Amino acid sequence: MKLAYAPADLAFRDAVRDFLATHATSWPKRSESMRPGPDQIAWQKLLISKGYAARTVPEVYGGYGAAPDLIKSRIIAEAFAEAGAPGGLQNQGVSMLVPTLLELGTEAQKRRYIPPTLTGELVWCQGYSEPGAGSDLAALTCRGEDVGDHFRINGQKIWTSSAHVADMMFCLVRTEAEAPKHAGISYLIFSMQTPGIEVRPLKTMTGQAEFNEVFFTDVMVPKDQIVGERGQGWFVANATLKHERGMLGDPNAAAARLRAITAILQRETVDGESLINNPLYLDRLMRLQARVLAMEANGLRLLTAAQKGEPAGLSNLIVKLMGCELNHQLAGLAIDALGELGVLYHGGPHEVDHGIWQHRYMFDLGLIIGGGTAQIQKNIIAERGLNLPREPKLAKPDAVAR
Amino acid sequence: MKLAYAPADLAFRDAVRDFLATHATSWPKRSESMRPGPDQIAWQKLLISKGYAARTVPEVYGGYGAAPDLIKSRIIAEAFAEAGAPGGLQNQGVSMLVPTLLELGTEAQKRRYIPPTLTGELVWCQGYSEPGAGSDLAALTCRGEDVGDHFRINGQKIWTSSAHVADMMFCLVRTEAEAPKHAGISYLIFSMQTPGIEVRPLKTMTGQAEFNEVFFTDVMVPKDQIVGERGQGWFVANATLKHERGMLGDPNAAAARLRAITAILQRETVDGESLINNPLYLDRLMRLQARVLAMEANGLRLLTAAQKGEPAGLSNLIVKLMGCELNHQLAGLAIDALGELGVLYHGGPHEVDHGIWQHRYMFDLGLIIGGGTAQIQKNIIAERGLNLPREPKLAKPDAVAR
Amino acid sequence: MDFGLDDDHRALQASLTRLLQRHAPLAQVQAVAAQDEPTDPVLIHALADQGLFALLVPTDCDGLGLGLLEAALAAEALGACAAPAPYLGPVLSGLALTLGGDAALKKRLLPAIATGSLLPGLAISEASSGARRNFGVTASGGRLTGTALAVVDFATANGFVVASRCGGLFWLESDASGLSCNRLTNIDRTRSLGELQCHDTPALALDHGDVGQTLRTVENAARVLVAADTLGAASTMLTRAVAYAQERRQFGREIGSFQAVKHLCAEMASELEAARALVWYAAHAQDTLPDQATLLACHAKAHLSEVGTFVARTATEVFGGIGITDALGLHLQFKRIGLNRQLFGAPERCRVDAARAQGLIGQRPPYPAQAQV
Amino acid sequence: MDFGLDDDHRALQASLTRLLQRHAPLAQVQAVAAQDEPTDPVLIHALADQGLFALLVPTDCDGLGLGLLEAALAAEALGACAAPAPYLGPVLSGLALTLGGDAALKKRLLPAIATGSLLPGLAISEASSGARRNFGVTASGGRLTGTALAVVDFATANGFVVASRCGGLFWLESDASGLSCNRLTNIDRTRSLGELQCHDTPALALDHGDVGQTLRTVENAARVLVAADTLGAASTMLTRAVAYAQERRQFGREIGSFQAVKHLCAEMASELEAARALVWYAAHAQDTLPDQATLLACHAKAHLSEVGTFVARTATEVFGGIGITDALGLHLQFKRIGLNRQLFGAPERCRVDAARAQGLIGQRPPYPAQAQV
Repeated sequence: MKLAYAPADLAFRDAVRDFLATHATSWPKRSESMRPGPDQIAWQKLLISKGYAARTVPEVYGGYGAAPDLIKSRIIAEAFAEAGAPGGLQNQGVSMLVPTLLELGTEAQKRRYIPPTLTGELVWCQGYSEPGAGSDLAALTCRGEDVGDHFRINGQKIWTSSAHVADMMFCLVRTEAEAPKHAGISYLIFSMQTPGIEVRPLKTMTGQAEFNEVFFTDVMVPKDQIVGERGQGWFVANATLKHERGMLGDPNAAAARLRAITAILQRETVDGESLINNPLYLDRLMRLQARVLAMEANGLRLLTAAQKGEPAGLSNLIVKLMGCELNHQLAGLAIDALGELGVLYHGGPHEVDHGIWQHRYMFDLGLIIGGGTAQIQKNIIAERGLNLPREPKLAKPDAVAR
Repeated sequence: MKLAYAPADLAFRDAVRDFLATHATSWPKRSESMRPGPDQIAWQKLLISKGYAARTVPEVYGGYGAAPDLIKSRIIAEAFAEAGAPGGLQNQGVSMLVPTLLELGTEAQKRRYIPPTLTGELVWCQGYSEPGAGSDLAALTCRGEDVGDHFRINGQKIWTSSAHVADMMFCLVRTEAEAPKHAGISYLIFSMQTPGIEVRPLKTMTGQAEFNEVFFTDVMVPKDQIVGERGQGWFVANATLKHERGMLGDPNAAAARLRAITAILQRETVDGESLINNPLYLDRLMRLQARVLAMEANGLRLLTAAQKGEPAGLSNLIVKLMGCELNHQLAGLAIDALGELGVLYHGGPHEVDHGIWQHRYMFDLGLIIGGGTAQIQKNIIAERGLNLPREPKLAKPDAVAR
Repeated sequence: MDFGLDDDHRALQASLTRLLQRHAPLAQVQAVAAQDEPTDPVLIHALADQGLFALLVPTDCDGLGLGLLEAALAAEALGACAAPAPYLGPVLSGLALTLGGDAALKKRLLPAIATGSLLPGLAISEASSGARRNFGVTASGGRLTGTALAVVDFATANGFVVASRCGGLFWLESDASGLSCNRLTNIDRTRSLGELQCHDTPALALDHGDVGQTLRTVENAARVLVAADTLGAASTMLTRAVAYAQERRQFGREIGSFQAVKHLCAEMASELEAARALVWYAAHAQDTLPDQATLLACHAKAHLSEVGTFVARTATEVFGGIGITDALGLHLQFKRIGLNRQLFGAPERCRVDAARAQGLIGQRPPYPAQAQV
Repeated sequence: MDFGLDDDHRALQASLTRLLQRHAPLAQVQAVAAQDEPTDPVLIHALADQGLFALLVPTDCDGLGLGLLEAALAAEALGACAAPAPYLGPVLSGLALTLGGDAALKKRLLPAIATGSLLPGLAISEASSGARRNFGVTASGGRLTGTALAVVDFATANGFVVASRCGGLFWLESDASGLSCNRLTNIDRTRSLGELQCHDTPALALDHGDVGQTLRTVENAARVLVAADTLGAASTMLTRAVAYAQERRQFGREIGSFQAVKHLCAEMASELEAARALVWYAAHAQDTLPDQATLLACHAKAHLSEVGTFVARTATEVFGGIGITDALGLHLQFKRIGLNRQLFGAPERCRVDAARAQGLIGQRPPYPAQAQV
């Protein structure tokens, strides 16, 4: 047990801090768009050149080419958070498609797609979920018919967050109609400019169109646009989903929210009394602080295990379930403490923090539900983490999906 | 909506109050034993003669013979609670066996068993659960072999609370080995003096032996000691279980506990400050008071529905689930508010209320688990109350039980 | 002894529900909620015709003279479909005027409320929820100064009942001098909030009778009615979640056959069923059990806030992803429950008030002098 | 940066677990718990031989000189099997003597604690949990008067470390004049509590160094160690519930294949896994991060109290009826968790202390004068 950094790590941290101070004028503005603008692309290229983004991606594919070093990664993340500096791009192309291609793509695919994806010039969206295939993703019915050297795609996707700005999609399509449920799927990548693709915005309860639906009508995709083997798409996608699950439930985000709520309680008053002196809100704040500290400690434990190449087991499986719930509860406390100020939204007078707490309260509920619901997460923890028996097979299995 | 009693009801209440005041010297002492003593039997006989116990049981079977009147029943219960007077016997014979016999017994069974059961002179225990058949009661394996005019019983029962003091048992036995799971069970009644019965006390976490295990070795029971038809025991028992479920989750008990906890908070101090001024305990008390009031209102609603012969639906199905949980939480608050005084138990100095709060905290957890676990209750509410589909059948049904 | 709804109650529910099915079907509510100014004049007109705003107005002022149980049943029906219409403001302002206004004022205003031509907003936030920051109005010589936050049913308001920070009640004309009004957009796009900024603004004191008791009665009624609104909204969410669980298939079976989904639904139903009895009880108590009126109003508000929050979240979980989109419109009830939770005293405050109402702790101290700007 | 246990830690855990498997198997613990005076001299002797009581004693007093993380790992192992042996009393009394005793006292007492021949009880309830009723001792001229409640590890105690109601710390010989001792039976039959009644009883002040800091350090350590004990007890309950769910069959299948049971287990495991990291972190911080020591100790105690209560109840539910009998002995851990929750500050109090430790609210006011009998 050693919670301090080694001297070499401290030196590295100083270098990152220096870099951020020196380049503070180059920090791009935070953008509402899901497509990086020119200043963000320039910043991303600078970060890659310093090894503060795409750090472990080989140089030949446009990365920095360093050996994996979790401590350095953590120091980078901490230094950026501490300075309030915008970090490297975290879009679905960088976080999900690049690792998948690195693991399973052909050499040609890697060389063609990874470099512009890393710089932010090539934007991707994810085509996995369908209206009839949510938690039961393998029931997807979007169909890719074999027509010689192409697949002809018909069907629909949903929850494709950046579809309206994306250049390309990575997509799960049922190409083998006769194969068993999990074995008939292929992982295809194609341009969003391909004829027959229609994107419709999908408004959520937050009032914003954070997602889209995508409709395919006779979309023709060349067969070499497949990643992995035909019919192996389910397994390719699971490799990718693994990366997505790791992105959610970050304890640093929860800690930052806790600080912000503490500031609200110290600042706001009711009947002339500071909210921090209300024992009930203080108690809730402290309950959540204990959870934030526990998830921070769990994160340190995970980092150590990863560093040593040891299996992380349960402490990894719980991160999303616990982290998303914690974030939702933090937002709930902020709203409750703010009372009637807490329900103001949509930009009118007196709105606190631009309505971010209501937005988070709803959006985090979406995260609890999406990307594998909390219910599915619990199944995974019970079956993989605790080795409890799987749901027994049914007497009359239905068709693959309806 | 009318929450006041009619004049005739008020007159009846006065009569009950007068009776209790007049006979206050005859109130039997509260007894630890599960077998009524002479003064309890005398009191019970007096209550029956006045119609304050066994009120609706026909006179020919030793009851008072009044027509059902839920308002009068409620007035009796309220007046006894108000006066702190011991009410009529509530043991398993009175509460479960008598209604079952009235509904499904032969005339001879009714005349022989109901009168002494009502007076408390004949004490019964219930033989339903087995170690391998708890929530899945129909999986019971206690076997009754057909040997001419008798069944020969072998097997084991568990959770038979008053077995060590009982004269008789009503018992579920598998008499039809070849019949389907639910259709092979018979409901037998027999003397606990029958050779081959062994009773062993079963200590629970409260430290007391509130239950027993009962072992049968070649116990011979005449075939006319069956209630209902052979193989129909499952349905006979369900009629009885219905009566048991109604006994649990009584909101009057919860209200009495709430008052007792309020008194503790007002009486006890920490660092010279009354506990009632601790905003966190007060908040918990108020949360629970809201639940008590809700269950009281729900009880009034049930009473009205029963009176009008209308189906009570969900409001009936939730009583046990909500009531037992509420009682458990009330005990938990008492313990927490008492702090280190709250953990004292087993009769030493400073023990508060004879350790009743710890006892209830554990015993109520047993009630949440027993008599159909909370999990099973939720299945019932979902399937019967909300019409959600039942668990689908499994691919390979196992044997009836293991 | 008869606890439950009678035929008149059921008729009231049925006629209001029919009206709402016609004038506030889901698609219509969604369309209104998407507008910049989310109110629906056609719906308001239809509700007024039905006598919704006349429910609590005494018969001698052209009202229906009904009780709070009837008003609560109406609130439940409005919450059930997230009706984009004023209700709390006019009904509760009418109650304040009935109790605190003099005969002339009542004759002038109450008939107009009964017909729906006068739809006052209600501004009692600082008295019932507590004064945030420096919000709140103070009264001096029949004139109000300061800002009232969270005025209910603001968008359609053509008059206001206002509570001062010290608990006085006032009638304020919407064209009074020195009054400026700002709309406060909130999460619930089916009801509107606003603020009143008063600068030496003339107002009529509603000081007929015991002012403290009038405010208490209005506050209690407000708490019961938002509890009923939450009950209706949460019941809709449960009903729709159950229907969805019966139909939606994943992994080759209805999701309602999965124990996890089944138990979520059972927990929601259990909480709501008990809560329903509490709301009826509390509503009925306002007119018949004066000793318990405050206690039950506080508990109904606090308990329904908690149960509503639980159901809003859990029903959304049963739906999965589609539950957070606008496609099914479930969020309308979700947000209605969210707004109700904060109105007229958050649950923590209502529980403290419940403890005070039974003498467990002392009364709330007067508003601190130093903050009375 | 290295967060986790090293080989020495694992060796400590393994050797202690082996010892406990031999000397405190379930049947043995059940037998001891059924006795009138539930302690096990053989087990205590074996633990002493292993150096359990020497863990925190400095090496120059014949101790092992280890840190609180090591002591917490030992507490976890003891909680895991509900070991009927003293631990908190001797170890924490030793810590108080180490920090607050003078050299002569330390040389006299600490080696005896290290060998297990001196097993002091710890009486800091009034300082750490708050003084109930008129309990608490006051000090005057080196003499104590009053009653100390909830003295930990009482049955085996042959000496006491006592905190006065005002936060002084004292060493009290068990044969001091004017001292009478009563055992207080409690739900946990594997650990004993008692009370000390002092009537002008002579005691030695442990006032070497900063007394306030000494008490704070002892209290923090106490909170971390009971948190670790609960962690161990709850982990055992989870492990056994999971094993039972894998084996027990109802309705023709393992109950662990039912989603309801599966999710209960997943929720327990999730809570415990995160809690485990918090306990390690808090224990380590006591020796290495002085600025965060109090904050983390308070949170570890409060959080493990809540998680422990949840697991104790939920694991029992997974077992069903058999879980509440003595047959499987699960209640041993259930009660251990129940006692831990109330010791050294209930969760509500620890959370207030956590808020104080980071300056969110002011320090606890001094004990009110009128109650200082």
